[in-house]
Amino acid sequence: MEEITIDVNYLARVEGRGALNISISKDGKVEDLQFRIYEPPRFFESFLIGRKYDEVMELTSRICGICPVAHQITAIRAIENALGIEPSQQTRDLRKLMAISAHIQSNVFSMYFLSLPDLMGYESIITMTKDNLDIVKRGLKLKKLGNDITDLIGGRAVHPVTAVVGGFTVIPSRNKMKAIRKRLVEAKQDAYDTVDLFSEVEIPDFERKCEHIAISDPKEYSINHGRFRSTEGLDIDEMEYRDYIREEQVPYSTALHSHVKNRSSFMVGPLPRVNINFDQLSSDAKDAARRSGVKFPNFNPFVSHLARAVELVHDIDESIEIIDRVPLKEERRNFICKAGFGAAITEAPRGSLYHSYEIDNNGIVKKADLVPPTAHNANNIEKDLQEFVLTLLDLSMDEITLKCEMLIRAYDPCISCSTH
Amino acid sequence: MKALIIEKNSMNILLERFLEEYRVFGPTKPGSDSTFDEIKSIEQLHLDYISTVLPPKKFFLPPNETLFSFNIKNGKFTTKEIRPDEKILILGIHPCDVHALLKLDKFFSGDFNDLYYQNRRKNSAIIALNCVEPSEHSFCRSLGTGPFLNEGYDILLTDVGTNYLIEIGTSTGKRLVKGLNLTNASEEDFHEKERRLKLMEKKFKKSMNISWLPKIARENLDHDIWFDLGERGGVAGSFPCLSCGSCTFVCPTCYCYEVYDAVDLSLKSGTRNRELDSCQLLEYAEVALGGNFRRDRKDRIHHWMLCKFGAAAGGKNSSCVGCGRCIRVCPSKIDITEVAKALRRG
Amino acid sequence: MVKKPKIAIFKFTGCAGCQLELLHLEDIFLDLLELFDINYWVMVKRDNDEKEWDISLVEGGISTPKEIEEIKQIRKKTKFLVAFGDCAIGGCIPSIRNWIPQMEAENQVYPDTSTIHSMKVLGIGEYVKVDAILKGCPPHRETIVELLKSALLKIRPRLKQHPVCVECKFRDNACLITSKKMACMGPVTSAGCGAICPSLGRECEGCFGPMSNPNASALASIFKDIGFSEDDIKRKFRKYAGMSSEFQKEALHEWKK
Amino acid sequence: MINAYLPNLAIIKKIIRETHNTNTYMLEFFDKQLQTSFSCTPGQFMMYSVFGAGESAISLSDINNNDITATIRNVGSVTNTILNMKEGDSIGIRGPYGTGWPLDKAKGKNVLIIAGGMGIAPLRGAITHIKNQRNNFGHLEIIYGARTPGDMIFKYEFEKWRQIKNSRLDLTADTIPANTPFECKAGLVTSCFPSMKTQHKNAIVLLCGPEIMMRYAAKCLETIGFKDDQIYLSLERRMKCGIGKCGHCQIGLKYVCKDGPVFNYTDIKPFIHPL
Ligand SMILES: Cc1cc2nc3c(=O)[nH]c(=O)nc-3n(C[C@H](O)[C@H](O)[C@H](O)COP(=O)(O)OP(=O)(O)OC[C@H]3O[C@@H](n4cnc5c(N)ncnc54)[C@H](O)[C@@H]3O)c2cc1C
Ligand code: SF4
Ligand code: SF4
Ligand code: SF4
Repeated sequence: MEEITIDVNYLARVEGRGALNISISKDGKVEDLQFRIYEPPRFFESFLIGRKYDEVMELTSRICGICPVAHQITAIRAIENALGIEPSQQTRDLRKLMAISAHIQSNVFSMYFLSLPDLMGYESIITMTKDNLDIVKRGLKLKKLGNDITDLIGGRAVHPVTAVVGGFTVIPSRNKMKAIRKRLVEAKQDAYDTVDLFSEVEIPDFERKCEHIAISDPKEYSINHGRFRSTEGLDIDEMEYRDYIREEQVPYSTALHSHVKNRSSFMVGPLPRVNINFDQLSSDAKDAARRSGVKFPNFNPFVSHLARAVELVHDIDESIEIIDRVPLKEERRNFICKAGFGAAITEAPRGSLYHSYEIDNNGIVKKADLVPPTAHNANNIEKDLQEFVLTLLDLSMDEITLKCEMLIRAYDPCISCSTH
Repeated sequence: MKALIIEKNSMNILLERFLEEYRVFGPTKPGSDSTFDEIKSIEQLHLDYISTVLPPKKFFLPPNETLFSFNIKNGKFTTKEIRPDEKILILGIHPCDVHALLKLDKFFSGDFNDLYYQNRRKNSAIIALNCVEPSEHSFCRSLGTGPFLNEGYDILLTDVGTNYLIEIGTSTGKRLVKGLNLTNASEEDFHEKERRLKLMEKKFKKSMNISWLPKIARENLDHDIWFDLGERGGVAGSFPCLSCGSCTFVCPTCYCYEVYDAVDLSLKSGTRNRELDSCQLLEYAEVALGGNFRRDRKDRIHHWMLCKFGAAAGGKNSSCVGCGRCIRVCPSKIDITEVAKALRRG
Repeated sequence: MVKKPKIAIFKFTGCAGCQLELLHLEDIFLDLLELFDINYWVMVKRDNDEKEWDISLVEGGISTPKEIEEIKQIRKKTKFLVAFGDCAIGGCIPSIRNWIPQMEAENQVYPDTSTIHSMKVLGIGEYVKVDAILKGCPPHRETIVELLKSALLKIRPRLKQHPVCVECKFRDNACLITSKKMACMGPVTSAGCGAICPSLGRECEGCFGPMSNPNASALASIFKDIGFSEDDIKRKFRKYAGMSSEFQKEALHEWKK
Repeated sequence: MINAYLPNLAIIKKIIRETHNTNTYMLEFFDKQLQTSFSCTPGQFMMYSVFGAGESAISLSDINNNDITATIRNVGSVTNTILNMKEGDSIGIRGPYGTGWPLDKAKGKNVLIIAGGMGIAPLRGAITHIKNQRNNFGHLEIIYGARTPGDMIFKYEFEKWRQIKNSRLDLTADTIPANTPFECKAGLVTSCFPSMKTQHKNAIVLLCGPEIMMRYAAKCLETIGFKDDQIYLSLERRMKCGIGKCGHCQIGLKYVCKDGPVFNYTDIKPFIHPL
């Protein structure tokens, strides 16, 4: 066979700037494979030092425009852990609703805008509008629903403003919540249709058993807190994260690569979440998953899309539950600032997100440590590609390239996050 | 006209009567940062308020309103006027704010009528409330615009203890209380009103001598104080002006507005709107090609103060009614009464 | 119908939030596609036309030598270049690191800094001529539409330059500085957001950058007067627009002890 | 009651190219009744609407016939859109507004007209008026300056103005590029003052141009004996309504749109920045 070199200088339909280089020798061996993240780093961990504890959520929000909510909530929880603050049940509920809304927005964006064009044979959602207007409209509608919920609770969809250490600066009004609830109920069918759509589209048949990790809690489908658990037996508290997860620099990428101590790379994201927490999904979401004909746990990274769709059904169900129970009463936020260390792990739409801070007596940050989902996944993406590309060698160059890109997009990497 | 009294805790009788005919707006919070909002039930109403953030001007000259819509077809345009015709009733408006409306009434008529403002005024009823507790910033007494009112109301309320004294100013007012089961006011009630006025007048902390004002407005165009206010240390313990415009937006007699078009995505139709503007903003006096007739902060604050002192628009009289809102809202603590005094002194 | 203007959307050092804000125009997304030919947008499209564009929206600041080259190329191929959001205008939040020595910042994050080629992060205007700026972190969706519409009509967009206080007053808010002694950046911050924060019980943090001709030093004195420390004040001005000439003095200011 | 803010449909009947960025437009109300009842005095202005772009104040640049004449220079949104219009296109107008030149007061007097740049636009009507009622006025002297000869408007009128009995026309340009076929002096308008015929006695001055030029001209006139109250000038300010409500054009006590745009110099002198 011929030597194969693939050079994708910029990866399209992913957030941020990354590239892919693969070279395969005549005898069908992967000589070199680099998922090259060249997005310039912004050094958040450096400039957070010297800032005040109550700014951290606002600053880290700017790590990512797609998942600002995840960064805010993680930062707030890490700071609360450092200060020893227990937020109220209402605050937890509203935070979860806000996090879910961001999941809806981001997952719909990933499914409909970033990956669906590949799966349906289009260049982009823009060209898709010609023949598939209904699908595009459905995607827009679902995405808007997510945004509008974030808007309502957070004040603004991109970089919300109301979530602060200890709670919220203002509680949304009952009437507006009611209106949103109505839209959520209506969106349920769209969510089912999304599950159908993604169980019908053809995905590559590729499986690679690797460690899947997500936070987990027996009582709920975890997003904002839980133990850090894996399919290989990892089961730790968020404060112990650094004892188990290691990072390494690779020369061709500005994103660090993660692995479990003494083990290999791992995967985080919707698929690991559904794999690990399947039992906690709402019953409708479980049914939808079963109806799709795909079995979980599942180790085909392309099933991530379907996992997102299943989560969408769950997200709608849980949002309605929260709206029905949250009392929406004004609360006071009282706490004192003191020195301490706090860590938190949450599930951002793209997977587990870790923040930890050390603060001094005046509330000034002394040390910050952040690991976004794509920094967790970057290593695993390469490992997947190494195996995946070998299954494609019969195809044309263009097709190999597209398929490799599709695998990357199945992870929905958020490159800005990874090089925070 | 005969006067009536109503027990304070029976105010819902009046409110219900008003609600039959009008959308009712009144103060919804106690204290100085109250706001005029829609009142649908008596619990929402806080007649014990001291001042509001925005004056009731917002009901007659809203911060943003549509003047007309336009449509372009075959190169020709048509316009469609949008006329406000809702019937509204402002409940609990203080004397200074009523006086401000009287000034605006005059301003928005004349050679050219502003139909938008006037229609709103025509469709409104004013239920005023005399002030028995001044805000620490107000000085209406110096300007003759308070604390008690004797013109410009349909109905006037005065707190006389457990009751409100109800005085009728117009036929609308008369119609609104007709048939309600209310007691006639007695001589004593009027004595009590008088007594409260005297008491109230002693409580003012701020004052402004209006006999100076025309002179100040004429003579102080190049006073050092404008430099102090604009750039340097401020006046009488204030900081320099931020040019944030807050003073003008909360002022019940400031009326300046901007006009702009908004087209929709068809690019064929849209609306012409107006939005309140402020002479404190840099863009206010900007003209094409980068020209600006009041580029310096000192010129802007100077323009505003003199306008309030009566140099512009208000004509001979001051256009300030002494409500004190601009003093309360100013983050730089600039106090118009102190500026007036300082100008007079130096 | 006239030819649709060609639009390109680029990302440099930033968070993609501005692009997301554009994508959050779900209600009119399809209408916009009717009016414009978006032919370069890596985050959304796989086929990107690199010839030339009528309008380029550039998100993100410039922080590597490679980015300087890229923005210069884009300028050459663009008729109307828009600095889309605070990062492209002046570096925004990432520019806080400009106050730390570069090596110190790098060492904090990377064990081996030899492969990192970062410089101070600055706005694109530092390297190329900019035709319009859309303030905000992120800019408000409405202002994005306003800018695009004006481009079609060939008129000047109505973009606000006055302070947040104006919008705050339109919403009938009591001032947080005077009533609650909160350190609100509203009086020096450009409007455009609709005074989101003060309306939701939070002081404005300044995410729309400086207004036209702000009196930053007066506000700094006010903050001091209501009990904020010199460090607090410095942090406030070293946030979204620490690189701007308007805030430079307050951001740098070594307050006299 | 009529809504003073509603513009009326008008049709562009004719466009005359003046300079690279300035055109003169002859307009007519679409509504015949409006057109026949329309009357104005020189120095007044109208508000021009371009839907989508906004509204601008533009002087009536002549009063000769039944047309509404406007000479518009392209400087921004509204004016740019107008410049791209063709004959037969429609536009929204309302007015006329403001006070005109004090032609009654000028009766029997020598009239000195000093214009800079676009400032000649509102003055052309006054010239036409004086020409039409030649016997009512004394000597007429017109001094017109522009940045370059190419920026001069109404060039086709110059010959007609020269032929007005008992009059004098003086043209000047700040800079004159080489090979300009056009005859005029080099220098600011005030450089024409030494050769000026009009003297302060029994004279009235009508002045319009950039504010800085007007201030300078007024100061020079003072030195040769003119009193402030002999000088009338037309001011420009930002305008949003044209009818004295929006506040933008306030200058001291006055509103440019309502009390002006033509003012006696004494009334506004304190509010115009000193040189
Ligand atoms: C009484 C009067 C008479 C005028 N006569 C003429 C004339 O005969 N010919 C002519 O070409 N121009 C004249 N102008 C100036 C003309 O009004 C401005 O050039 C025009 O408004 C610019 O508008 P624009 O939308 O094109 O520019 P932009 O710069 O886009 O202006 C936007 C807005 O700013 C305001 N504005 C900007 N510049 C001015 C200005 N100089 N004066 C008033 N408002 C301004 C307007 O409200 C306008 O809508 C006159 C102005 C006034 C006040
Ligand atoms: S100037 Fe100040 S005190 Fe006077 S009416 Fe206006 S806001 Fe009230
Ligand atoms: S709260 Fe902030 S934005 Fe609002 S008026 Fe006060 S200073 Fe201005
Ligand atoms: S109020 Fe200030 S911080 Fe909040 S969104 Fe507006 S500009 Fe940004």
